[in-house]
Amino acid sequence: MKISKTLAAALLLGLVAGCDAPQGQQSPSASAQQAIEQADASYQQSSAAGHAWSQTKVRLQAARAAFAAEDYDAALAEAERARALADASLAQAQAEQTAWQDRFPVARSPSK
Amino acid sequence: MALSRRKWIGTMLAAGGAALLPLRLLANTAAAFKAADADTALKELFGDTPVEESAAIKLKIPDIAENGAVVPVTVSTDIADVQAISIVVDANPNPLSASFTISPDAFADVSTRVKMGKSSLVRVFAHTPGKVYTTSKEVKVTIGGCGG
Amino acid sequence: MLRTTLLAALLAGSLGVILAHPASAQATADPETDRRALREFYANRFPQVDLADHKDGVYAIDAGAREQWLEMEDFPPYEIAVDEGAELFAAPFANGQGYDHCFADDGAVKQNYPYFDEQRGEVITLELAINDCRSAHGEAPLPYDGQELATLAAYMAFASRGNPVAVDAPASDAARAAYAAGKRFYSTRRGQLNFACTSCHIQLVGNRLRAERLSASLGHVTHWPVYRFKWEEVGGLHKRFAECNSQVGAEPFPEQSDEYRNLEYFLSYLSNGLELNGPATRK
Amino acid sequence: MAAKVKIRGKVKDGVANVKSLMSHPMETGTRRDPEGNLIAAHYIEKVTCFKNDQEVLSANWGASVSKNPYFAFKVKNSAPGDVIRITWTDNLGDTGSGELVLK
Repeated sequence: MKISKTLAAALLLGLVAGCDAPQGQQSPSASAQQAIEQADASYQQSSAAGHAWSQTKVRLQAARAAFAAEDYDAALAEAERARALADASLAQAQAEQTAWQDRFPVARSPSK
Repeated sequence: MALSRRKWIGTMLAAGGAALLPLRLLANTAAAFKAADADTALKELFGDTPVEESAAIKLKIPDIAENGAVVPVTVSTDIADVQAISIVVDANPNPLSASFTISPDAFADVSTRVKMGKSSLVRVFAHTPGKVYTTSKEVKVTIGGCGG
Repeated sequence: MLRTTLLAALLAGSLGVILAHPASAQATADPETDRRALREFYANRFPQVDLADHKDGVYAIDAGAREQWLEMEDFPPYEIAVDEGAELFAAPFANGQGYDHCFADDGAVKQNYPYFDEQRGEVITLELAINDCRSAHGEAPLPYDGQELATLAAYMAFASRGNPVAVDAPASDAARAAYAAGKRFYSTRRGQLNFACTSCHIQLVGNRLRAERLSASLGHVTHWPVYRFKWEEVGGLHKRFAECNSQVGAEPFPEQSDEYRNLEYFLSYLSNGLELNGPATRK
Repeated sequence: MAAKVKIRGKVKDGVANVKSLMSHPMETGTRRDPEGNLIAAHYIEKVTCFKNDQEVLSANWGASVSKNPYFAFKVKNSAPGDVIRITWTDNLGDTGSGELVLK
């Protein structure tokens, strides 16, 4: 069923977003910077698909504000949140490519 | 251009002329409108005049208001010698909403629309020379987040 | 962080199951088939409501709300906007001509909007046509989210009252594509809450979302612009589209964007035959 | 220029049924603009209704009367040709008025 595919995709993307944050080597500021860029790229994609979510932008802005205030842990956390939202909205855009077709009523009586 | 208030009053007096009625029933209107609780507002309005529940006052207002910003209210009564009608929304920051002064040439029958910040008891009062009559209704206000 | 995502996804999934509709793919149906299907759907869903009464929107299906609405319509606050709009409509441009050079019947033309302009290859709404008229006469266009345009549209809606919606069927591939884009937009889930327009106005129509009764798609276009008590002024259909998008957590599109004009084209065709009764009050 | 009051009315059996609508923001003084600044209170304080220049009804209002206020009332001993006039003044000294010849 399409619904469960959406769910799986959203979950998977969520997990990926959570796990691929760079570990160890980078400075906190570089990690945060990279996370913001990745989140923004995903957000831009969702926006181009007409599926941007309001909260994604809110989180991105929070990440940038935290970065500007040199609170890199908070910036990273907000950026990851933004990325997860953007990825989920992209999954929605993907699933809706065909799923929308089932939602409008179809005439039951034979046409006249 | 807007008239200054003094000029305005002058115009009103000229227009009303000798016909201005001795409608000085409401004791202290300005203070009543400023009152932050219903009891204070009523005291300012009616002083010590006794207040009595009456089924002869009709209050038409929805049980559930479609929108708190615009709640239609109609108050009417057949009680003799009604010289003023007041509308009080208990839970509003300033509970007194409106006071109408009614001459012998008008019926005690007025309609308006009031704001309600939240669900509240709405009380209306009909003022006669010796006594104030009242009735009330609980009105629920839903939060109009969607709709349309 | 992950937990929020998971929760959102689960919620979206479970809602999807509830809302799933046992209809088959309808991507390519022609507009008249869609219109017939929609009317049949609401006739079955609300057997006690005459289809023509859907012009009143949600007040066709909610008796309690209807009573207060009628009371408001007795002397509605949009009458001020209609008066102001009539003055704006009658006021000549700098070149001495006026809106009546662009719009026949003193502006009673709303029933024919929107239409698909084959030359320009896009949907022309009444608001777009008003600005085209201004440009043609050397006047600056009005902002789409401003009061002047909404006020003019309020007057024209009032002048058009009682006329049945008469939107032309798409006559070219480009026009059919615009209609199809509108239908797709209407049926596509958007936003963090994962709702399509159809979720509320078809699958859940007549139910309550919090305290609000969900209205039918049929009649969604008949009464605009609307004096919405939440806005405390008159506003157009696209302002409401943007609000619906925002309410499900989606970023809205600009008023008069391609997306919203195509959507209006689709929705208006579906309401063909219903009487215009704008402007109207809404909560 | 004073703001206009829209008035509608009909006489039936000697009773004038009058309805009016005033264009006014009725700001409570407790709302904030998008920048977070308080919007100053601005509301109609007093409405006076006349029949043929004789005062028949008046209203004192607070800011909790709805925006673009509606006011309906009934006047005794009325006949077609009588002139109903409604005037208002607000807390900033602005005024409005309207007139209707009853039919």
